Amino acid sequence: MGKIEELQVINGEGYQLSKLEKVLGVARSKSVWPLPFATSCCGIEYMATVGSNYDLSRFGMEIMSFTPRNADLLIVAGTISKKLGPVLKQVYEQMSEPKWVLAVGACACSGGIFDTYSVLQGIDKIIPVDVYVPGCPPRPEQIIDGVMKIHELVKNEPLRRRYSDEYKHLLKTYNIDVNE
Amino acid sequence: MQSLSNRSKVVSNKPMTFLERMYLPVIFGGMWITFKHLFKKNVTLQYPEEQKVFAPVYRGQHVLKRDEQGRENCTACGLCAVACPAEAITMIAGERKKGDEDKYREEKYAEVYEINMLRCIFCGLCEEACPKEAIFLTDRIVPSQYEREDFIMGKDTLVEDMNNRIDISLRQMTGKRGEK
Amino acid sequence: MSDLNKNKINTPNLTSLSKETIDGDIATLNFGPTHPATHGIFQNIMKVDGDKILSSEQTVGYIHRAFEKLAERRPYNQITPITDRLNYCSSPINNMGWEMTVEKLIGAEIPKRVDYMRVIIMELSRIADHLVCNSVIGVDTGALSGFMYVFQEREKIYDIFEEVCGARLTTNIGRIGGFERDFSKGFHDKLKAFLANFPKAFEEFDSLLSRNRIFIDRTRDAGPIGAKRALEYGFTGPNLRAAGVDYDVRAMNPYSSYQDFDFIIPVGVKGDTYDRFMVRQEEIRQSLRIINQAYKNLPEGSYFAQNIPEFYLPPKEDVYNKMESLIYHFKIVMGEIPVPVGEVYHSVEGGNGELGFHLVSDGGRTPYRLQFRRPCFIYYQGYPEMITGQTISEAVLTLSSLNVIAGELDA
Amino acid sequence: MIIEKLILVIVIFAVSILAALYSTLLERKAAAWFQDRIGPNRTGFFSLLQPLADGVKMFIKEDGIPLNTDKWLFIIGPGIAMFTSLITSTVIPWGPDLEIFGSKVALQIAEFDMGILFIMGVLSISVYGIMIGAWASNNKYSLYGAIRASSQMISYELAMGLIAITIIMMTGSLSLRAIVESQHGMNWNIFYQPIGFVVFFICALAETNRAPFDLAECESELIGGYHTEYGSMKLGFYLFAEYVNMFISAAIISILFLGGYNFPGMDSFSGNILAIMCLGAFFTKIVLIIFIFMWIRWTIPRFRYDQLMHLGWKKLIPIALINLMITGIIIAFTKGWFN
Amino acid sequence: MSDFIFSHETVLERISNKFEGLIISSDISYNILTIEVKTSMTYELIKWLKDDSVLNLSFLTLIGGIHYPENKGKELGITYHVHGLESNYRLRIRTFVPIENPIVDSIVDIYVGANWLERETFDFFGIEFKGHPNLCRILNEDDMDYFPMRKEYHLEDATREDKDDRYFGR
Repeated sequence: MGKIEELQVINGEGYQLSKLEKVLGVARSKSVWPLPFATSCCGIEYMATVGSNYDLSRFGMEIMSFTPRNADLLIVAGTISKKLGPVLKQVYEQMSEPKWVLAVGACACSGGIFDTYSVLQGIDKIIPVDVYVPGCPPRPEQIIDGVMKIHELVKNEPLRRRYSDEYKHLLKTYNIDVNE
Repeated sequence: MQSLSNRSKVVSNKPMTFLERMYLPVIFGGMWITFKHLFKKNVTLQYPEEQKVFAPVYRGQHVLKRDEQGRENCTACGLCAVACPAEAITMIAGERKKGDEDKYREEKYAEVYEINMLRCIFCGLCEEACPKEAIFLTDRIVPSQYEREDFIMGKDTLVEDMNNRIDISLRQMTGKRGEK
Repeated sequence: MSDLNKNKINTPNLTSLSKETIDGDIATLNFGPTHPATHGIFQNIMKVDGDKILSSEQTVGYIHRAFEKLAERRPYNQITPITDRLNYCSSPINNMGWEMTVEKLIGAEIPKRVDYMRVIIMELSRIADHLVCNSVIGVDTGALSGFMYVFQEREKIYDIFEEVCGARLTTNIGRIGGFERDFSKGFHDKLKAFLANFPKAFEEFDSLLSRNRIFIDRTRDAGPIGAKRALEYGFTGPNLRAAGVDYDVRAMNPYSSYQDFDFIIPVGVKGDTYDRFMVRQEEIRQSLRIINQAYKNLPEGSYFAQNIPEFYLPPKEDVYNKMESLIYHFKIVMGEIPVPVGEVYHSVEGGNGELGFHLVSDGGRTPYRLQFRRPCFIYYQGYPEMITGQTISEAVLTLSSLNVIAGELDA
Repeated sequence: MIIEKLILVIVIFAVSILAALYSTLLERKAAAWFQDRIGPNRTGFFSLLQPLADGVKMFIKEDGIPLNTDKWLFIIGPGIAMFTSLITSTVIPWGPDLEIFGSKVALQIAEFDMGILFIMGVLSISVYGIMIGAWASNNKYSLYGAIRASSQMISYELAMGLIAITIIMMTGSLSLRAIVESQHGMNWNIFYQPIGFVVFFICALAETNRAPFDLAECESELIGGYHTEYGSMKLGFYLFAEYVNMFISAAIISILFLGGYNFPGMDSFSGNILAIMCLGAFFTKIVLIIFIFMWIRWTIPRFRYDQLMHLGWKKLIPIALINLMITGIIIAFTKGWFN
Repeated sequence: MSDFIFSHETVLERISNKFEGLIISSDISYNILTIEVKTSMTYELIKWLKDDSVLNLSFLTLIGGIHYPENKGKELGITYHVHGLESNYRLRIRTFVPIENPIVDSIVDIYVGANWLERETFDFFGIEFKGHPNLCRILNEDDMDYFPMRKEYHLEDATREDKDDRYFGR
C-alpha cells in the first residue's frame, strides 16, 4: 500500500478523499476490463482463471477487450522477449488513462529461469508495473490475488493522480509520452 | 500413401444427414445442452472466500524447517542454490559461534538466505537437493505484491516460526511405497 | 560476421500497417502479434483482396527464450523444468520425452510400472492438450460455452497432475529413471473419478460442435493441406494425420511400452480444419482407452529404476545414514556424474507431433548440444500456403486448429 | 397534452435505457449460468449495480481520439448509433390506453399509420453509425467490421421486410397498434406464420449483430470490429446501442408474432389493471426473447461471412418470398377474391 | 523394396556404392547410423535418398547445427536427420564446414520444410545455406550482430540485476 499513500501525500490531498471520489473509485474497481497480453504458459493459466472453476467474471472482469483502446488493465502473462518489448510498450501507450499493469508470472516479472540473451529481464524495464504476481505459472488463485490487489489500487486512487507530477515523472523515466 | 500402422481409421468423412443439413435440429440439440447447464450447480470456487485444499505435495512458498528443539536445519551447504535452475537462491554461510548451539543444528549455518520469489519457478529441485531436510516447498501460495523488493524473501519470512510450525509430514509421506 | 548478414536481413516491418493505406484492391493486414486469434505471439502480414488472402508472411521469434543455449548450461536434471515450457499445454510429455532421452543415453532399464505410470500421465496430458486446442477452435468459431465446459474437465486433469508432482501446468514431473514419488491415494481417487466422468462431459462437448452444420461449414475446407505436401513440410502429429497419413511415433517406434496397448490411429481425409478437429476428438477417446488399459494393468513394482543409483536421487534417510548415498546425492545435485559420450535422438509423440530430442553428449556435466525437434516450428511454415486463397475467418480457424504453441514455436 | 407526451417520452427512453443497461447484466449473468459459473456478484445485491459501475467507469475514463482519425466523424458515429436505436422506441405500442385522472393516455409516443415502415427505415439508418465510426477510425479491422455489418444489414433487411409484408397483408394495416390489436387474446401471428417467425427471428439476430451473426465485431477475427479504436463512453454508446437494438428487436418480434401486449384471458380484465397487466405481459415477452437471443449466442458458433450472405440471399429470401406468396393465395381464397 | 534389409551395413553399402568417396566416416550411435559426408555432396545425397526407390528416406526430421571450436577447419557441423516412414529407418547425415567460410547447399527445393530449419541454423550458428530463398534471422532480433549458439558467446543477459554470481560458480 506504500505506493498509494505516498502519492496522496505528494498530491497534497492527504487522506481526505472526497466522498465522490471514493464512490467513483469503487465503481471503477468493479469494472476493470482486462486486456490479456498472454504470450505463453501463464496465458493458459489465465484462461483457467477466466474459466468456470475460478471465474474472473465475479469481479466484473469477463469483458476482455483485445483492443487496448478500451482496456483498463493490461495483464502481461508470459515471457516478453526483447523482440516483443516494443510491441508491449506500444500496447501500453495505446491504452487510455487510467490504466494499470499486472505482471503475471516469473517471466513477466523478472525473466524467471530465462536469464538469456533474448529475454527481457522483467517488463518493468519498459513499462511501469503496478502489481507483480509470482509463480511459474501462478495458480489461478494467485492471479485472482493479484487482480484484487489491483482493485485495491483502483479503489484508492485519486482521480487526479494521473495528472500529478509524480506520475508524469514516472512515465518519463520509461520514455512514455504523457498525453494531457 | 499406404498405411504405416495398419490400425488407422478415417474419422472425418461422415456426410451430413438431412436433419443436420437443416441447421435447426442440431442447433436445438446444442441449445438443449446449454439449457441443461442452466440448472447445473455452478463449479466456481469463489477464491478469496473459499479456498481450495491443495495436494499435499503442492509446490508453493518455501519454508526453512527447524528441528524439534527449534534449531535451524540448514547447514548452508549450498546444494539448493546449485540445484536451482532459476538461480533464485542466494546464501552466505557462517560458522556457528559458541552459545548458538540451540539456534543452529550444524556447525555451519546460513547467515543470509534469500529466495527471489519472482525468479523462482517452484520446480521443487531445491527441496530434493537438500540433504538436511531443511527446505521444503509448502502448499501455501506466494502472495502478489506492489513492489519488486518485497519478493526477495529472507530468513525472516522463510524460517518457520516455532509457535506456528508448518506441517510438512503429509508431504513427506505422500507417495511413499505401500500406500494405495 | 556482421557484414555477412547486413544485406540479407530485412528490417522488421511492424509499422507497415500505418504507412500503407488501403490502395486499390489489395490491402495489407497486420495479423498479430497481439491479435486475439494468435493465442500466443506471432505475426502474419497478409495481403488481402477483400476477405481473400493473397499471400502472407510470417514473423516468429517473439518469445524466443534460447532453450537450446540454456540447455547447454544446465545439468541434465535441471533441464526437465526447461522442457516444461516448450509445449506448455502438455508439459508432462516433454518432461518424459527428455527423461527417456537421458535414460537412452545412460542405458537405464526402466521398470514396467514406470512405463505404465508414464503412459497414464502422458495420455492425460495429451487429452489436456487436445482439449485446449479443440475448445479454442470452438471459441474462434464463436461457441464459447463448449470451451468453458471443457476447461472444467481440464481442471480435473490438472488436479491429478498436482497430486503427482505438486504443480498444475509446468509440472516438472518425473525424474531421470522414474518418478519422484509413487502415485498417491489422492491420485488414485481423482483419476478414477476422472475416468468415470470425463467421457460423458466430453461427448457433450462433441455434440455441441462436431455435427453442427454451422461448425462443419465453417471448418470444412478451411486451411486444407494434402498428404504429400504435408510430409514435405515435415508435418507430424494430428495435423499430419488429418491429412491422411497415419504416422504416429507411439505406433512406429513404441517407447515406454506403448506396444502393450491397443489403440487406433484416427486419420482425416483432406487435412482441413474439420479433419484436424475430428482427429483430435478421436485421439482424446483413444487416449482415454489407453489410460484405462494402463491403469487396469498397472504392474506392481518400483516407481524408479533401481539400477542407476548414480542418476536417481537416493531416499533422504539413506543420505543421512549411508556414505555412498550421500556421495551420490551430492554428485547428482552438483551434476558431476560422468555420462556416456554419444549422440542420441529420441522422439515421442507430443501433443502436436513428433517431439524429438537430439542430444549430443561429450561426457560433461551438461549436454554439449541439445536440439529439440519442435513440431510447431516445423509445421507452422506451411501456414501461408494453407491459407492462401482463403478468407480471414478461415485463416483464424486454421491457425487455432494447427495448435501452434508459441513456446514450442519459438523455443 | 404536450407535457403528457413529454413525460411519456422521458419515461419510455428511460425504460429503454434501463432495459438495455440491465440486459448487459442479464447477458453476463446468463452467460455465467450457461457455463456453470456465477457471473458478476460483487457489485451490490445480485450485482445490480454492475451496469452503473461500468457506466461510471466509462464516463470518467480518458476520452482519447487516436491520431489519423477523422475527428468529427469519429465522434458522430456512436451518436448516430445511439440515436437511431433509441428513436425506434417511439412507435412501439406498449400497452392499451391508461386512464389517469380521467384522461386517456396512450402508451405509445407517436401513433401513426406507418409504424412498421418507420421502424424498417430507422433500422436501415442505424448501420450508418457503425459505418461512419468505423470509417473514421482509420483501422482496417474496423473497416472490415463496418463492411460486414452494412452488407449483412442490407441483405437481411430484405427477408425481414418480406416477412413484415406478410404480416401486414394479414392485418391489412401498417400501424403497429393495429397489428397488435388484431392478435387479441391468444390469436397470435406465430400460429399462422411459424416459418415467418423463424425467418424473422433469424433476421432480427442478424440485424442486431448478435451471434451467430456477430461478424461485425467477432473478436477472434476482427479484434473489436467496428469499435476497435473506441474507448470510454463512445465505446459505451456503441455497446449500449447494441443492447437497445436488441430490446427494440425483441419488442418488434413480440408485436408482430407474439401478440405484443396481448395475453390469453385478457378479456376478463379491464381499465388500468388490464393496461398494467398488458404492460407486464409485453415486458415478459421481451425479456424472454432477449434471453433466447443470449441463449443462442452462448450456444452456437458463428457463420462465416460468405455463408452468412448465402444464408440471407439464397435461403431466407426465397423462403420469405414463398411464404409471402402462399399467404397471399390463402388470403385471397379466404377473402373470396376468386369467387 | 521388400527384399532390402535395412541394416546399418546394407544402408551404408548402398550409399557408398552410389556415391564414391562421399562418406568420410560413419558411426553407429544408439542405433542410428551417422555418416559424415563431404559438404559439396550433401545436397545430392539427400536428394537421392529421397527419390531412391529402395531406401526412400523421404521425411526430413531435423536440421541442426553444432559448434566444435577445437575442431580446426571443421568447426561448424550441420546435422540432418532423415527418416523413411515406410521402413521406419532413421539416418543421420553430418557435414562439417570451416567457421570462416560456413557455406553449404540449401535443401529447400528438396524439402520445403527445411526452410525455417535452415534459417534457424543460420540464426544460431551463422551457417549460410546457398540457394536459400530468404536466409535471414528467424528467432532473434534482426539487428543482432552475433550468432548466439556458438560456444564462445554468453548465455546470460547482462541486464539481470538480482543475482550474485559468486554463488553459482560462474
